[in-house]
Amino acid sequence: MALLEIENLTVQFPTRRETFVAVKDAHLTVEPGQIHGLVGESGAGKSTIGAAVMGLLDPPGKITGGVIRFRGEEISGLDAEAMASLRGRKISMIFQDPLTSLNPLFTVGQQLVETIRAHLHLSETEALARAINLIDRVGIPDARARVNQYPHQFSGGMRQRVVIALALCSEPDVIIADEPTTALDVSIQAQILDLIKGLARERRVGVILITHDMGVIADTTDVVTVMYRGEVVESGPTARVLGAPSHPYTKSLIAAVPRPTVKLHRFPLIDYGGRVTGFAIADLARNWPKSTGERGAPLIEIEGISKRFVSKQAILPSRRGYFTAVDSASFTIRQGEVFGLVGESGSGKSTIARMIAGLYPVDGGTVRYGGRDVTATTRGVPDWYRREIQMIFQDPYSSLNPRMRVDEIVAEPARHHGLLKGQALRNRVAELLDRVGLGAEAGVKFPHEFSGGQRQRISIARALATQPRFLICDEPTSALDVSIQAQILNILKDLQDHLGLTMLFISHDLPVVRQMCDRVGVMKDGKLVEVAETETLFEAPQHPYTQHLLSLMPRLDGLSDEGLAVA
Amino acid sequence: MVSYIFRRILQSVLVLLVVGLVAFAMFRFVGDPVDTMLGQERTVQDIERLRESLGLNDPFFVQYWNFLGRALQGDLGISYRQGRPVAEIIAERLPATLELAAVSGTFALLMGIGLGVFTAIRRHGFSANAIMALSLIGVSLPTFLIGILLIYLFAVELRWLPSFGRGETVMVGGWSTGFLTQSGLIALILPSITLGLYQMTLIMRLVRSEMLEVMRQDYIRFARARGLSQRAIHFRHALKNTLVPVITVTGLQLGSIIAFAIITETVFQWPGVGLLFINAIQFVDIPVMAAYLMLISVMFVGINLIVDLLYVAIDPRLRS
Amino acid sequence: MTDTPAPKTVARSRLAMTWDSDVAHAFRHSPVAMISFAVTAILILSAVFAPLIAPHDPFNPATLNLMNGFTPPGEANMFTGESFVLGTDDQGRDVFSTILYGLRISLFVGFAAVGFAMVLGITLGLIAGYVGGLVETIIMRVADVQLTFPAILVAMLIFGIAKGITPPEYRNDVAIWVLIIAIGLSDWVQFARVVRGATMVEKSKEYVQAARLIGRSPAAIMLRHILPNVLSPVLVIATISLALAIIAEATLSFLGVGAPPTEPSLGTLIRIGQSFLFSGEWWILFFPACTLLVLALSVNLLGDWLRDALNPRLR
Amino acid sequence: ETFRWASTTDPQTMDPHAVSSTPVLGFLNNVYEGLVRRGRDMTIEASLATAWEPLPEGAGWRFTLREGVTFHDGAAFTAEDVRFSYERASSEASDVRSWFAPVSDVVVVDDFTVDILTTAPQPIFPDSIANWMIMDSGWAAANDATGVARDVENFATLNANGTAAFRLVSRQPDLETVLEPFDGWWGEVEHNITQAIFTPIQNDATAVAALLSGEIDMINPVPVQDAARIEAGDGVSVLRGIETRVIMLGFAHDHETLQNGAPNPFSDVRVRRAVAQAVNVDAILQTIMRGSAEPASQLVPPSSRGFSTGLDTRPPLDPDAARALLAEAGYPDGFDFTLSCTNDRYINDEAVCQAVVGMLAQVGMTATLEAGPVSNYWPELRAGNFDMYLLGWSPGTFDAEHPLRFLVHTAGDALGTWNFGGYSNPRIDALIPLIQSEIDDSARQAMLDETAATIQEDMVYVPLYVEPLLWGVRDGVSLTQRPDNFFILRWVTVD
Ligand SMILES: Nc1ncnc2c1ncn2[C@@H]1O[C@H](COP(=O)(O)OP(=O)(O)OP(=O)(O)O)[C@@H](O)[C@H]1O
Ligand SMILES: Nc1ncnc2c1ncn2[C@@H]1O[C@H](COP(=O)(O)OP(=O)(O)OP(=O)(O)O)[C@@H](O)[C@H]1O
Ligand SMILES: [Mg+2]
Ligand SMILES: [Mg+2]
Ligand code: NI
Repeated sequence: MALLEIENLTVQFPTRRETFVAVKDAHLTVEPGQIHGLVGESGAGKSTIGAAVMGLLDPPGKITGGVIRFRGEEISGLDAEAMASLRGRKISMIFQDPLTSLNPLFTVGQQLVETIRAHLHLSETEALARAINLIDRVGIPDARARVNQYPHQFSGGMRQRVVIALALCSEPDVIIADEPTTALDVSIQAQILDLIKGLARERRVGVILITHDMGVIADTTDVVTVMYRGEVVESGPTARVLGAPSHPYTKSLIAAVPRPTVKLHRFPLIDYGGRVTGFAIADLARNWPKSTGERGAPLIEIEGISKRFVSKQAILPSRRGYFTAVDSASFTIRQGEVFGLVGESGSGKSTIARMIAGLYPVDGGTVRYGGRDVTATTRGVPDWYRREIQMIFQDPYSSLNPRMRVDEIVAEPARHHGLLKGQALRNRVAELLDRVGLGAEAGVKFPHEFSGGQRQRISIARALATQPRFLICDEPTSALDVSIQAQILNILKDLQDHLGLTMLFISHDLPVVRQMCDRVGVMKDGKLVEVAETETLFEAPQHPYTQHLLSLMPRLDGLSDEGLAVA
Repeated sequence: MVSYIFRRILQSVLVLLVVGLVAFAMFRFVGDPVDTMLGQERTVQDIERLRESLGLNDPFFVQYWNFLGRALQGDLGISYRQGRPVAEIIAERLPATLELAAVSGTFALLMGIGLGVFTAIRRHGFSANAIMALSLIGVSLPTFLIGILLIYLFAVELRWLPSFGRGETVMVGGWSTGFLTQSGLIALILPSITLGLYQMTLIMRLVRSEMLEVMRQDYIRFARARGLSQRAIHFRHALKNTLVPVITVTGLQLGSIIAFAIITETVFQWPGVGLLFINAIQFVDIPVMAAYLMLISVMFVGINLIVDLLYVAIDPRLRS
Repeated sequence: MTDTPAPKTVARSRLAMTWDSDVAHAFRHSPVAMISFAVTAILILSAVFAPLIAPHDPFNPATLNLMNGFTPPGEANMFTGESFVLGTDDQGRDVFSTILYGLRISLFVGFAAVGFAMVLGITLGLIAGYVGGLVETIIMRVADVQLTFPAILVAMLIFGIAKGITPPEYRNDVAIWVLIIAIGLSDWVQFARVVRGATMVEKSKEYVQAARLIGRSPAAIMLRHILPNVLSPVLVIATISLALAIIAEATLSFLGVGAPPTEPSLGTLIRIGQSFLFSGEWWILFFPACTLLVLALSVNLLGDWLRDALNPRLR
Repeated sequence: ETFRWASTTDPQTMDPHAVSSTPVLGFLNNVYEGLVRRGRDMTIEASLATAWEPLPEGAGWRFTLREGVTFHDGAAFTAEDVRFSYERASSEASDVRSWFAPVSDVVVVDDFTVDILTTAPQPIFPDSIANWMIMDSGWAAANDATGVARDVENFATLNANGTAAFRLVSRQPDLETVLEPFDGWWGEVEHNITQAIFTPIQNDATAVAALLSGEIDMINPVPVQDAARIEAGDGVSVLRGIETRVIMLGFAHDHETLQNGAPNPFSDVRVRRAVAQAVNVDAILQTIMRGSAEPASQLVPPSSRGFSTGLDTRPPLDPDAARALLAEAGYPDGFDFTLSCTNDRYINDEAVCQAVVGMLAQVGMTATLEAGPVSNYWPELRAGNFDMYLLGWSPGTFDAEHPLRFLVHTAGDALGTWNFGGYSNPRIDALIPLIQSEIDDSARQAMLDETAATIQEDMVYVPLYVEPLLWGVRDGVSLTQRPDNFFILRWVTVD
C-alpha cells in the first residue's frame, strides 16, 4: 500500500479579485522508503500541495477537489482534531521559509523539547538530550550551547537546519521537505540529504522533496514529479525524467541549469511558456544614474571588520559570553564588479553584508565607500551612502511589510527618492514586476499571498527600484527555480554591464557563483580564508576548505540541452 | 541590567521631584483647606492664622520645599481632615486597596486572557461574538451604575452579598486582611467584579486582536505541523507573542486600579486609598494628597520598570 | 464573494478607487459593519442636527417649566398636561431633546479627547520606541509623571490656569477644550506605552531595516511602516476609551470644570439620572444610558471590524 | 441590642474642641456632655449643670454642677474640669472658640459651682454653649491631650473620655466607630442598646441599599428623591423633619461690575426684588424637593428663637412684576450674569440652581451657572468672584441673631465674615450688639423684628426654603429626630 496518495488534487485560493487555482488535478504517490522529488516553476503550487496534505492551507485556500490518502485512509476531509493527531507524528513538514517558521520568543531547545515530548514519551532531560543530538546531526556546531539560543541568533542556514530537526524529531512516517537545503552550503546540504536518505532507507520513511536544485533531484530522489502552473506535467523515475524529459517544460528547465564548469556570457533562457526571453535593458536602465567611478577602481574597501554577539547573557559584563561572527575580514570590491561571498552556513556572510549596509554596527574595522568612511556605528551609516546602496535580504518574507501591498512596496523607493510619480511610477512598478516574472497584476496583492520564490522576486524588484549603485545580494535566488533564476541573474548581469553596477553576491550555489562573479571570497568560521578571481578559485583553490567545498559540488555530468545523465 | 535598573531608579527620583512640584502647583486650584477646616463661626484672623501655620501663604515651591525637607526626615505631615499622621493613614488604607486590586486584577487577567483567546479562536462563532458584544456593556456604562445595580441585585433583592465595606478583617502583622475571614472574602466579590470589568474587557479585546494577528503567522502554522496540542499552540506560542501590549496595558491598569479606584471604593464604601484620595480632594487635604501622589508615582514608576523588564524577559530580540 | 475584476482603465476616479478598495469591499460584505456604521452615523447626524430634530431646546433655560419635571415617557404631566416622548428630567427638560443636544457635547468631547490622546500617545510612543536613548527616557519619564495625576487633578490644574488667562466671557467656550485636554492628557500614556512596546518589537524586524535601506526618514518609517503594524492594539484601546471619555466628561463637569449643568451632556444626563434610579423615574437614566451603550457598542463593533479589515491576513 | 447606623460623613476627630461641624458635634454628643444640653424639642435643659442663673448686672452666668458624675474612666467630674475645658475650648487652636468670644473668665467658686464671666450681658449664653463638651482635666493631662488636636495629632483624636451615656470602645477613622453604654452614667437610661456601631457610607445610594438590605438600622440622610421608595419599602420608613438650614440667594452688593465687566445691577434693590419675585419656590419644593422642604421668608427658620412671626411671607411669585422692576431699574432687556453654586454641599443644590436659572431667564435675567464642589466655592466667594450665589445657613445658636452677625453685619474681621456681597447698613450694625446683650425678651424681639424687616425690604438675601431632614429607619427602631440633625443614641430603642 502506498504511504501517501494524492489524487486529482485541486486547491483554490478564492480572493475577491479572482479565484486562483494553485493546484489543478495533481497526482502524486509516495511509497514507503521512497524519496519523491517535486520540481517546477516558482509559484507552480509545490508548497501548496505540501500544505494541503498537512491540512494547513493558508486561508482562504481550500481543497476543492481530489483526495489525499495516508496508508489508504482518506485524510483530506478529516476534522481539525483528527488532523492534528496526524501532524508531526505521522506526517511532518519542513516549511519553505525557515526564518519565519520558528517562534521568535522560544529558544530552539524549548521548541525541540516540546515537540519531542508531544510525540514521544520522554522526560524533559531525555528530550533535551535528544534535541541536542538532533541539532548536532543537522550539522550545527556546539549544539549544547546552541539549544539555549533564540532563532534570531542563528544564521539563515542554521535556522533551516533547526526546522529540519524539528520536523524529524517526532519520527514521522512521511516527511514533506519544502526546499530544505536552499540556504545551505554544499557540504551541509550533503549531510542533510544523507540524513534524509538514511531515514528513507532505514525507517522506510516516505519523503516528498520539493526543490529547484536539479543536482539534488538527481542525487537524491527516486521518482520525480514536475509541475508547471498548478499542473503536473511529467512524472516518473528520476533517471528517466532527467535523462529523457518528454514535456517541453521539463526540457527547458533542464536546459536552464547553470553549468558548473564553463563560464558563459549569459544564463540560458527558457523559451517554454513564452514569457520573458530577454529584453532591452535600456528600459530598466532609464534614468538610472550611471556609476561615475572608473570601472575597476576600488569602490568598497573593507578593512578588518569584526562583529561579535553576546552569546551568554549575564548581569556583569565580565561574565558575558561572546561569539565572534566575523573576525577581522578585509577585502575590496571594485567598481563594476560582482564580488562573490561563499562559505559555510553560519560563517558570517550575512553579518558582513549587514555591516556593510549599516544594519549592524561594527565591533572593529572600517568600511570605506569611494574613499569615504561609511563604517556603521550604532546610529547607522550616512544618509548619502544609504542612497547609493541596496540590499536583497536572505529572508525575503520578513523583509516585506505585511501590511503593504506589493505595488506600494516596490513603488516606495522610487517615490521616496522622487524619481517618478503618478502614472509613470505605476508603469515602472508594473514593468519591474513583469521583469521578475510576477506580472503586473501581482501588485494589488499582499506579500503573504505569494509563494516563496515569488516573495524573493518582490524583494528583488524593490531593490532594483531604488536604482542603487551598489547592490548587496544575500542569497537572492535561493528559492527560485532554475529558469526564473536565470532570468533574474541575466538582469543583474545586464545591469552590471550597462551601468557598471557593483554587487556583493552571497550564495552557496557554486555554479551560480561561478557564472555571476568576477572575484570570490570564501568564508569559514567568521574568517575570510581566501579571495581570488573566480576562475582561479574554481580551477585552483588554495585553501583546504575551498577545496573541500568545490569537491562536494554536485556533478551533473553530461549536461545537454535535452537532458542530463544522472551520476 | 543592574546598571539599567540603577539608572531607572535615579530617573525615578527625578520623576518624584517633578511630581511633587506639579502637585504643589496644582493644589492651589483644588481649593482652600482653611474653609473646610474651620467652622462657620471663624473670624478673619482665624483664617489668617491657620493659613500662616499651615504655610499656605508661601509660594507653592516654598511649600513644596518644606514638604520635601520634612519628607526626607520621614515625616509626611498631618492630615488636615483627620488630624493624624499621613503615613499612618495611608498605611491603614493601603491593604484594603491592594487586596481589592489583587483580586480584581487577577479576575480581569484570567477572564480577560481566557475569553480573549477563546474569542480569537472562534472568531466567527456565535458565543464568541456574543461575549464580545456583552463585554462592551461593562465599559459603556459608568462604573457607578454597574456597582449600584450589582448592589441592588445581590445585596438588596437577593441578600446574598453585603452592600458595603470589607466585612471582617484580621490584622496580620500590621496588615489588615480580608482574605482570612468568610465575610471578608464575600465582601470582595462585588467590588472586584465592578472594578475588574473594564480591565477584563480591555484585556480580552487586546488579547483577541493580537491573537488574530499572531494565529496567522508562519510559526503558528509550523507549530501545528509539528503536531503540538491546541493548548500549547494557543496558550504557549500564540499567547506569548501577544503579550507585549497586554502586559503594558495590564501594568497601567493595575496601577490605576490601585491608584484611582475612586468610584468603586465610594460605591462600596471600601476603605481604601481611592476613597481616601477623593476625600482628600474634597477636603483639600494637601498633606494627604501630596504624600499620596508621591506614593502613586513610586508605584507607577515601579510598575513601568517591571513592565519594561518583562518586555525583555518575554522578547529575546529586545536584549541587546 | 468575488466581484468581476474591474476593467483596467487608465485613470479611475478617486471615488471609484475608494469604493473598490479592499476595506470598502470588506465593508460592503459585512452586515455588522454596515449596521454599526449606520447607527454611529445616525447618532452623529442627529447630534449635529439636534436643533432641527429636537422638539425642544433644553439648553435654553427660559423655555423650561420646572413643573414639567419628572413627566414619565408618553404620559401627560399632572400639572401642565404636556407630554413628552421619552419623558422629562428633574428640570422639566424633554429627555429626548436633551439626549440629542447632550450627544453633541459628548461626541465632540469624546472623539476629540480620544483623538488628542491617540495622536499624542502614538506620536510619542513611536518616537520613544523607535529612537530610543535619551529621547525615550525623557518621554517615558514624562509619562510616568503624567500617570501619577488622575484626570480630576489635571482638569483642575488646566481649568485653573485657563481661568487665569482667559477673560470671563470666553470661559464657557474654553471650558470644553479644558475637558478635552484634560481627558486627553490623562489618556495618552496608555497609547504611548502600548505603541512604544510594540514599536520596540517591530523595529528589529527586517522590513523596517529594508525601509531604512531605501533611505526613508525615521518619520516615514514610523508612520508608513511601523504604525500600521502596531495599530491594532491602539484601536482596541481607542474604541474602548470613547465611552470612558464620555463618562469622564460628566465626572469632570461635576467638579465644576467643563460644561455648565444647564447644558447637560449625555454623560451628565446619566449622572443626573443615577440619582433617580430607585425613585421610580427610571427614564431619566435609562434612555441616555441606552444611547451611550448603543454608541459604544456600534463604535466598538466598527472598530473590531476595521481592525480585522485592515489586516490583510484576516480577510 | 446592637444598633448600626450610617451617615455620609465620618466625624473627623474625637476631640470635641477641634472641629465645629455637625457630624463631629452630633456624634460626640453621645460621648461627651456639656453643662447644658438640648432636649428632644431643642429646648435647653440641665446636663452636667443642674441649674444656672445670670450673675448680677450681666456680669456672666453661674452654673451649679451635678454631683456624683464620673467620666468613662472613672474620674470624678468637678468644676476644675469645667475650667479646664473652657481653657481648652477657647485656646487658639480650638475651632469652637467663637462661643467664648464674650467670655472674660471662668471662675471656680467651689467644686460644684462655676461662674462664667462675660464682657457684656449675654442673654442667650447657655444656648450658645449647648455643644461645649466637658473633658476631664486629669485624663487630658495624663494623656498629653491638653491642647486641641488639630494641626497635630494627640490622644484625643482617636480616643474619648466623656461623661455621656455612651463610651467609645473602638475607633477606626472612616471605617467604623463602636460605642457601648456607660454603666456609670448619671442619667436615666431610656435606650435598650448594648452596642452601637457607626459606619460612614458616603454614597447615598449605597446607604439606602444597606438600609433596605437590613445591614444598617438607620441612615442619615435619605436622598429626598428616594424617600418615597423607602417609605413604600418593606420594613423601613422615613423620618421627616425640617432642619434649621435656610437656603438663600446672595448678591454682589458692593461690586462695581459683574464678572463679565458689565455694570453691576445687583446693587439695585429693585433688581434683587425682581429676583425674589421671579423665583418660583413652590415649584422647586414641589418637584426638586418633593414636598419635603418648607419655604423660607427670613434668614432663620420659624422654629428658631427670635423668628419674626409678623414677617413670615415671601414676596409673591410674580414674573410680570419682576420684569417691571427690571425695566424700572433700567434693564428692560435683562442682562447676563453668573450664578455661582455648589453641587455637593446642600440637598440637590445644583438642581435648585438650575431651576433658578430657568426662572430668572424667563424674566430676562440670563444666568450662566457655575456649579462646583464646595472645596473651591468659599475661596471663590471670599475673593469676590461671583455675581449671585447660593448659600445655606444654619444658625448654630438656633437664634435669629446668629445670621445677622455673620451674614448681614458689615464685613469685618470677626463680624460679617460670611457677608461676601458686602452689604452694609449702619443701623443694623448698631442693633446687633444691642440684640446680643439685651436681656429683656420683648425688647430683643423688637430689635430682631426691625432688622428682619430691613433685611426683607433691602432684599439683602432672597431666602428660598428651609432644608428638610430625612432619616431612613428600620421598622422596630424608634428614635428622635432633632432639627439640628444630631443623632442622639440615648433616645433609641430597638425591638
Ligand atoms: N495565501 C494565498 N493567497 C492567495 N494566493 C496564494 C496564497 N498562497 C499561495 N498563493 C498562490 O498559489 C500559487 C502557488 O504557490 P506555492 O507556494 O505552492 O508555490 P511554489 O510552487 O511553492 O513556488 P516557490 O517555488 O516559489 O515556492 C502561487 O502562485 C501563489 O501566488
Ligand atoms: N543577532 C545575533 N545574535 C547572536 N548571534 C548571531 C546573531 N546574528 C547572527 N549570529 C551568529 O553569527 C554567525 C554568523 O551568522 P550569519 O547570519 O552571518 O551567517 P551566514 O554566513 O549568513 O550563514 P547562512 O549561510 O546560514 O545564512 C552565526 O553563528 C549566528 O549564529
Ligand atoms: Mg514554495
Ligand atoms: Mg546568511
Ligand atoms: Ni465580493
